Amino acid sequence: MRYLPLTPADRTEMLARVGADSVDDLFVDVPEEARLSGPIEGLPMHASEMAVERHMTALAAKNLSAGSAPFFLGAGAYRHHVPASVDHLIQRGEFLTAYTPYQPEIAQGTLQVLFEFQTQVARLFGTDIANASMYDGSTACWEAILMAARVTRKGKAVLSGGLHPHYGEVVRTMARFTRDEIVSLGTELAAEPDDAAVIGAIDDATSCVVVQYPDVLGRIPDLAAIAEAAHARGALLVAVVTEPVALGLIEAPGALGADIVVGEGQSLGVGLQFGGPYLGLFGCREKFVRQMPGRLCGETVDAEGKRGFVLTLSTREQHIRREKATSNICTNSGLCALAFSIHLTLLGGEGLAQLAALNHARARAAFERLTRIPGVELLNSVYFNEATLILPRDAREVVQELAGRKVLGGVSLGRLFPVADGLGKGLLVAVTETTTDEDIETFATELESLLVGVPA
Amino acid sequence: MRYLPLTPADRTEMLARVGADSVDDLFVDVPEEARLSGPIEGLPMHASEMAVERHMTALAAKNLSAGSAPFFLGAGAYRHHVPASVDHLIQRGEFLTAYTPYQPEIAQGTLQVLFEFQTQVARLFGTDIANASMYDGSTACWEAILMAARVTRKGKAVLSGGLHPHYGEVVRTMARFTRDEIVSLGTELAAEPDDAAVIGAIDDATSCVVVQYPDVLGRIPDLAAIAEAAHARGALLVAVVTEPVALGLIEAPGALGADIVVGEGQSLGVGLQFGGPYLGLFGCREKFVRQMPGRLCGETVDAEGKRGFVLTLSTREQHIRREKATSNICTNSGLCALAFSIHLTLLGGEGLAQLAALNHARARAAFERLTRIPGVELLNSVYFNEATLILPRDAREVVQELAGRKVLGGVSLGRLFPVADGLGKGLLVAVTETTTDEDIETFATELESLLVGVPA
Amino acid sequence: LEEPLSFELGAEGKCGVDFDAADRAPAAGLSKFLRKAPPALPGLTEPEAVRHYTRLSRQNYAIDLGPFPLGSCTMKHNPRLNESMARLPGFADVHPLQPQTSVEGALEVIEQLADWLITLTGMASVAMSPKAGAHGELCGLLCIRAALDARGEERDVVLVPESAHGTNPATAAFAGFKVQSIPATPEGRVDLEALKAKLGPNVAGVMITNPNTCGLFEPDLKRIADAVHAAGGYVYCDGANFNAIVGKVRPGDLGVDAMHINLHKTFSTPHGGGGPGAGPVVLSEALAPFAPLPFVTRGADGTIHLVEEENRGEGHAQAFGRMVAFHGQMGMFTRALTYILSHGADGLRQVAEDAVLNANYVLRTCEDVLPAPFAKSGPCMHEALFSDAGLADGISTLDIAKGLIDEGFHPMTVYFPLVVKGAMLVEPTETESKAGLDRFIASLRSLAERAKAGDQSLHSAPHFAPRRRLDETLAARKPVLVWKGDAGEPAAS
Amino acid sequence: LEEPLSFELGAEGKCGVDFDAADRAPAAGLSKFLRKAPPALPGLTEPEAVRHYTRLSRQNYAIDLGPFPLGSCTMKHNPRLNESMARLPGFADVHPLQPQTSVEGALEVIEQLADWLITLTGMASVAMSPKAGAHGELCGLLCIRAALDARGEERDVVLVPESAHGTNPATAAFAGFKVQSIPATPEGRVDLEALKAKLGPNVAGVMITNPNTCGLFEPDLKRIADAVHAAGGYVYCDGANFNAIVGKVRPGDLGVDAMHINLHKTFSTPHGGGGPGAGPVVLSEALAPFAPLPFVTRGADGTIHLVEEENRGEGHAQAFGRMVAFHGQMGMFTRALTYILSHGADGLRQVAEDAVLNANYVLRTCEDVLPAPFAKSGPCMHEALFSDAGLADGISTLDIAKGLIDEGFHPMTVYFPLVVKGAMLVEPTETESKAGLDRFIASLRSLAERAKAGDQSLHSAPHFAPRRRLDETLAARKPVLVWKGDAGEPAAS
Repeated sequence: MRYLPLTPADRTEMLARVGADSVDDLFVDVPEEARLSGPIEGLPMHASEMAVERHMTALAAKNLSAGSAPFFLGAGAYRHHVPASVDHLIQRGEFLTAYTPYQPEIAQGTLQVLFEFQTQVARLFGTDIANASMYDGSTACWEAILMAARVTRKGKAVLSGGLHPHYGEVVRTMARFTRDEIVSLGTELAAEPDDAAVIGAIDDATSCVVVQYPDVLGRIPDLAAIAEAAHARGALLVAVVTEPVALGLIEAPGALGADIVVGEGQSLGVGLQFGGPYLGLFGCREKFVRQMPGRLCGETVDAEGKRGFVLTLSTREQHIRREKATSNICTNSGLCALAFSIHLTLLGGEGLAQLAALNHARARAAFERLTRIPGVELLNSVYFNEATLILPRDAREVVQELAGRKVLGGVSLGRLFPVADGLGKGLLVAVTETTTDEDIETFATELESLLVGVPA
Repeated sequence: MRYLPLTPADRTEMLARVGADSVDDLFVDVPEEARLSGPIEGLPMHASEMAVERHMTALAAKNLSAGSAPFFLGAGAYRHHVPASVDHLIQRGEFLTAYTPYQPEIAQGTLQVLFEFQTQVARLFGTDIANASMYDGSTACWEAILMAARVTRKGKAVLSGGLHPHYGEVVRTMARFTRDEIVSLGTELAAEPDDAAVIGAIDDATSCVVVQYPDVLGRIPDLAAIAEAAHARGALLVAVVTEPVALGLIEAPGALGADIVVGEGQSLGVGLQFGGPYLGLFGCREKFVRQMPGRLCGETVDAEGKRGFVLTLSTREQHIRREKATSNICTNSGLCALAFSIHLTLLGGEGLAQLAALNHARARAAFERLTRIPGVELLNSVYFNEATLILPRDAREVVQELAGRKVLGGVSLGRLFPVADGLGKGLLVAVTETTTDEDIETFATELESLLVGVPA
Repeated sequence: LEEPLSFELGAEGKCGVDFDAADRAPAAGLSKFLRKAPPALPGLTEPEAVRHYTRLSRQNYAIDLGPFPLGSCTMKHNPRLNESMARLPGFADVHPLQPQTSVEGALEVIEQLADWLITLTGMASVAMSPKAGAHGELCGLLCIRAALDARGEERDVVLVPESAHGTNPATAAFAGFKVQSIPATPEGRVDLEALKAKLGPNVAGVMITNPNTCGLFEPDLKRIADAVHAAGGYVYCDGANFNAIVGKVRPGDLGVDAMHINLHKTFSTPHGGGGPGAGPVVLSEALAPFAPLPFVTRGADGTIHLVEEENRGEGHAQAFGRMVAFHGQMGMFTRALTYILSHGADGLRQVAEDAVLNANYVLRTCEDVLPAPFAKSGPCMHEALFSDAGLADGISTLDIAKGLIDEGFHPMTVYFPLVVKGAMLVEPTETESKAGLDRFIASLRSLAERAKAGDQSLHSAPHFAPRRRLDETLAARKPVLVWKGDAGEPAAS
Repeated sequence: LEEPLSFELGAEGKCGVDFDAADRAPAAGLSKFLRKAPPALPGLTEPEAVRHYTRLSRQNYAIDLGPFPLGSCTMKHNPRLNESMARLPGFADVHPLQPQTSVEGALEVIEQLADWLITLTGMASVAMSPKAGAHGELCGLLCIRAALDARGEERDVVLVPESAHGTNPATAAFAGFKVQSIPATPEGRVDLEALKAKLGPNVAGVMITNPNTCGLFEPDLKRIADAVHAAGGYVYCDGANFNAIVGKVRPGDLGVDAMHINLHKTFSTPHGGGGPGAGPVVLSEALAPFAPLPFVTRGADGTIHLVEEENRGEGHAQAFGRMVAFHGQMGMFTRALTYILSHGADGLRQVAEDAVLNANYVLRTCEDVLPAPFAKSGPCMHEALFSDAGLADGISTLDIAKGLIDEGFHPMTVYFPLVVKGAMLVEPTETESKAGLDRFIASLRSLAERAKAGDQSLHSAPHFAPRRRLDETLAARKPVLVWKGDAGEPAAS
């Protein structure tokens, strides 16, 4: 077996050294009736690399990959072009096969990357500080709500109707068990986001308001106004960014008054991956540092006075503080953070701005074309690279029919909001720098053909 | 431009430092009439990674890759499964982006690999020593003939009719200019190789006989008998191995008396690559060492007495010896040698033997099935993983028609030997561990349908 | 050689990415949202970036460089096939919300992996979406909460042995439970009688690590489970150490109700310097109905379905909700399934046997020079536990650990579990060769001898690492979490 | 840390590859050919192999780690996109003898690259199959031989400047020519008058490197070419240094008849520790008809054809034959084309400008501390040439070179070209940043100062490399080329 270096001779010699007759002597503590006498039945035995490769390749071939079809999905996961050097670098064994940097003297590579990552996230979000990453955007959002409760010592969170419904689901699921109070505003097909409703829902019991920016329908809320209203009642503004590329074009949430900014970092470096692993981003005001969840990397010096980096403030964390920890999170999303950080380093601020401008331009091209289809209307007054189209019929069916024509034509609001009425004709369409004119034309042609019967 | 680190500000500052008004001042030596005033016209300007990726991917998609069709080509290039770790390791920047190890203190990685590679090749070929690689099998073959001439001080080489015709072409092309004498025996559709003809062609003027093992039709010559006859007339036996995997099953040429063994190493680690880069293998008797072409890595010690490795015997080489060098070769095939060496290290001797046994077994399965097709006959009395089928009609057309049905069904002898008569019905079919039962069945069914009209 | 921060290397306007030009200006309506200037993030061209990260990487120790015997972390070889399979466009370039008909292969990966996990553990079901071990623990406890809710019971205590991973009590608290500790026996096991004494109508369940953090199998687990069940509670098993027993015993046969599986431990997905992980949770019949959304089911006709909010219907009415956006750690699923298929049922059993053999080999070859508190109890499982009792005054576990760095090895887990003074927990895993172990053992023995002899140079180890010992107190006292060097506050150098 | 040889690590029967079982025994007829025992090659399992090669790799310096200013070698950044494109199955997993209809994309890559090379050089044609630079030289000289043969002339002398790469005279000899040397002027150029004096009816041609190995452009190249042509000869240009002039001047405009292009120099295919390279040869109208088989042509209708022996026909009757099996270095073609498309016509021009600017920057910032023999002649091209004249007694170029290793840099090319005493040839390339160059320059200046001051510690440099200076004499005197440690002759340790 190719991954097991012990030879039969080694095993014999080692068993003799440990004083066991057979390896089963080492499993004496396992109750005899539970001990398996051989490989579990009904499962295949070991297989060659070639055989496994064939099996997995056949499964992969059953999926329609985004690169092989006109592709317009977003809704919290975006397809961007990742430079080839990113994947090359994260595959270096020294990054890929290292553990959490518990021994900083021999983990400066990972640690310096995390310090750079934290700085990048903080600057991107416009926050003072950031942590070393969370599981993903949705769990980071829940952690932000918990943290806001710790900071404000209040327990009621208001969720904008523009928050990604999966994020809302995660929050409500968790809150059901922690008994936190969650006020979820409804989602409606309006050209403008629900800023007024959010502001109206804030009261003195409110720990935070959670607002996505741009929101799940592609609209852009007025964070500054919401922040002002929240702060007036002693509540925090938690901004949620599911498309960090947008921040190359529109103002950083921290600069608009958000107290905590969380997000999904998948857009940069990580890729679609059928939903995971992804990368939770978490930034906030410096004064909240000891209430933050997740790992933090900090600068220090070594015994010779040289700059170095360590994991720090671990007194917040579960392995020290146990049941009093700020979170039970242990693993972060280190390798995804590395990929994000490399991609953002390659871009730089100006590159990110260019990338964002290109995304927006491509989206304008797409929506110009798509809204020329009779019966198709654009919901949004403004958008970055994603917006909501109103179709003349249920978008769920349309998406299915498009897939049958090898077009991945967006996310239906019916799938995202299965229990909400009145959203069924909404189709969320995302466009990035990877979207070509031919993609747009194919999509438009097929959509038109479905909707108004023009032959494809 | 993503690969150019100088900023406009850097350029201005540096030009000032070198005392130039503009960069064109640095090109004053270029005659003014020849200086181009701007980018060459008619060529595209720089392009994004994404755009280039699209262009290249579209070109790649126009090829029918071996993995996407039943595949039976060999004739000097074999498709084997290469473990994923091989490609991972050769892509490490420290291997990939290093130069020829002219500074051995900081090139021990490459040098130790070459030393290990030389040892592996020598043991595989059954020769005393081996060099650090050549361009490919065909050029190694020509270098072997030149070396035999230096060793024997004679100038006539006899080529077996079983030598790969491209190798023969290379030899004849080069000899035409060097005025060496080459005796090329004809290739015939016989069950046995032309050992007798080879032996009969040896005379006292013969420097070497060149015999492929297994030969290009998949037959296996009796090297020991040929070696004996050659040695009796003061000639050397040059054995050519185009499928090194065979040496897991059949005896090493060196052990049978070959004086020089050359080969193509592509089978291990390198892959098909549409013919290049490949890997020339070169082993010989130790007493010929100073007549060898190509780089050699040798063991030595450093100033502290530690074992280390250096390029050695460079007095044979062009950069020292100039027009008196043993060869003009400069570059070797270092990265391919690394891939070969890693693959062979993963296999080990026993793994190679298993791999060879599996290749042979798969080939037996294929030829059992294929020869059940009416009118299809097997030429060879024995074979390793490749043999010649005699079809009822011209194999060139059959190969074309099979390709139309998405079956890559071997190499026609008509393509390999365009000027030889009587070989047209020959089809060279190679089978490796990558060939599945379904591949064989599809091939057989399509072939039968073409030949005898059974509907596919 | 020192490597500057990317911010120190970069320059305004440098960029390692080229773009097509944007052919449309920002929409007029967007003007009030536009930022005034690009983010203050200096860029690097590709040559500079490749060099920066390549050089940084070389300051890391990694499993690709040598043994990484961190107890309870299972740092085993990460096969490269797993990486290449996870990068197939059919897996890596697929959106989580694509129509099901366009992702059937991806759903099949999830289903096949789920089937293996269920079979290997002898459980009824598995929740695939948890993102890591601690997230899996949370999932398991939420299932217990949901099951209790369904029974209409308000049990609010979870019993946790004092040797548990820190995540266990943190998770219990996060899920809204009160934590009560259970002591260990002198043999390093859960005290069955002490546990029984705490059972009662307020006890929701118990969280047990098996094999436990002393590297020992809990022989009483079935009895513990029976007692807990009899008292109306559930048994959560921390599966971080499943590597020691995979293919040798099924937790389901021991009465476990929920157990997370760290795919990055037992099934070799790479740790990546701290994640991502993946923590599927296998569930007993009793807890299976409460597993969170989304999940993948295979119908009687063999077809595969993704169950989400929109189609949960009556059949899955009890599912407690969604723990994450999307489906979980797909990239880790492809790697883990690749690994599992490579090993097969026979290979996985061999994994456990070799992991346990390697650990016992370390235990027996070192127990004469380092105290091994539970060595007399019998064989250990996949990790060998030592203590720093008996070293010369002032020399401690930390010094041994840092000394190992100078010998070219990563240290073992130190000061954990807490039940042993100056604990050193060595987990070699099955992917170390005997020759490699012999070198490690020789180094460990030599360090133990030096420590006993009072070699004070160990205090200043490591000497041959990229950094000497780092001042962690300074880092925590005045946290510097982001670089501000370009804001007039130069970073320390 | 030391890394043993794989043979010292491996064990009989260890294997890092699993196989399906062979379902058929060897054929009876094969029995007399079977080997008695497997080759004596110990194997490694995958974890051991990954570690062995990862650790070995770390004993290498590489462009990914820092500047690699080897003059005349053009060690520039190797973009990762090139690697990923070359690995697309449509390129990497295609057999050279597949029917043309199944490899049209591969042929198109060859044709597109050929078209770029022809256009960039202003030549008539290109032979793509040569495997490396020296092989390309051979191809060019064989074309000249074939052209002379076609003219019925037996010219047997090739003129080569004394500053030429060693491959030039070796190649000329290999192609059956006699070599006559041409001296250099004091300014480091070819002596035009000396060359003219040697021209005659026995001269087949001249081999000239431009820019030459002193890092200078040959301003007389056109005049040289005119003189050679007038005398009935051909001009071969060694294109190793094309990086300095790509996009700035076309060799075809200067009268060149043949020039090889090192794809691994100008067009960034990775050097891989010594190859593989690729050496296409561009040809003038006069030599184009003689280009070797096989080649790719584009018909008037835009379709692409592969011309081989079987279909050379009348149109290609003069092709001189085949230099290699198959089509040449396809894997390098895909990388080079990817690189060329990335840069475009504007980027390639910028490449030359930045390469030349970087070299002049090194020249002008160091000429005050290191003698630069041709610095007064004007600007250099892509490389700066220094000499060790004026260093303290006994300290030489070699000591400066080894001293650079301790500073974290790869040394420059040393003792070449031969026309300068203790030559140091520094080629930074365009992919070094100004900041990186400034660090290199600071180190070089400091070493020059130390050398002038007679710092004897330079003799024993490097001190901080994986090895101290190695005994090359011992290696050559008693060559040990293979490991024999298991045959009772232990390797030195």
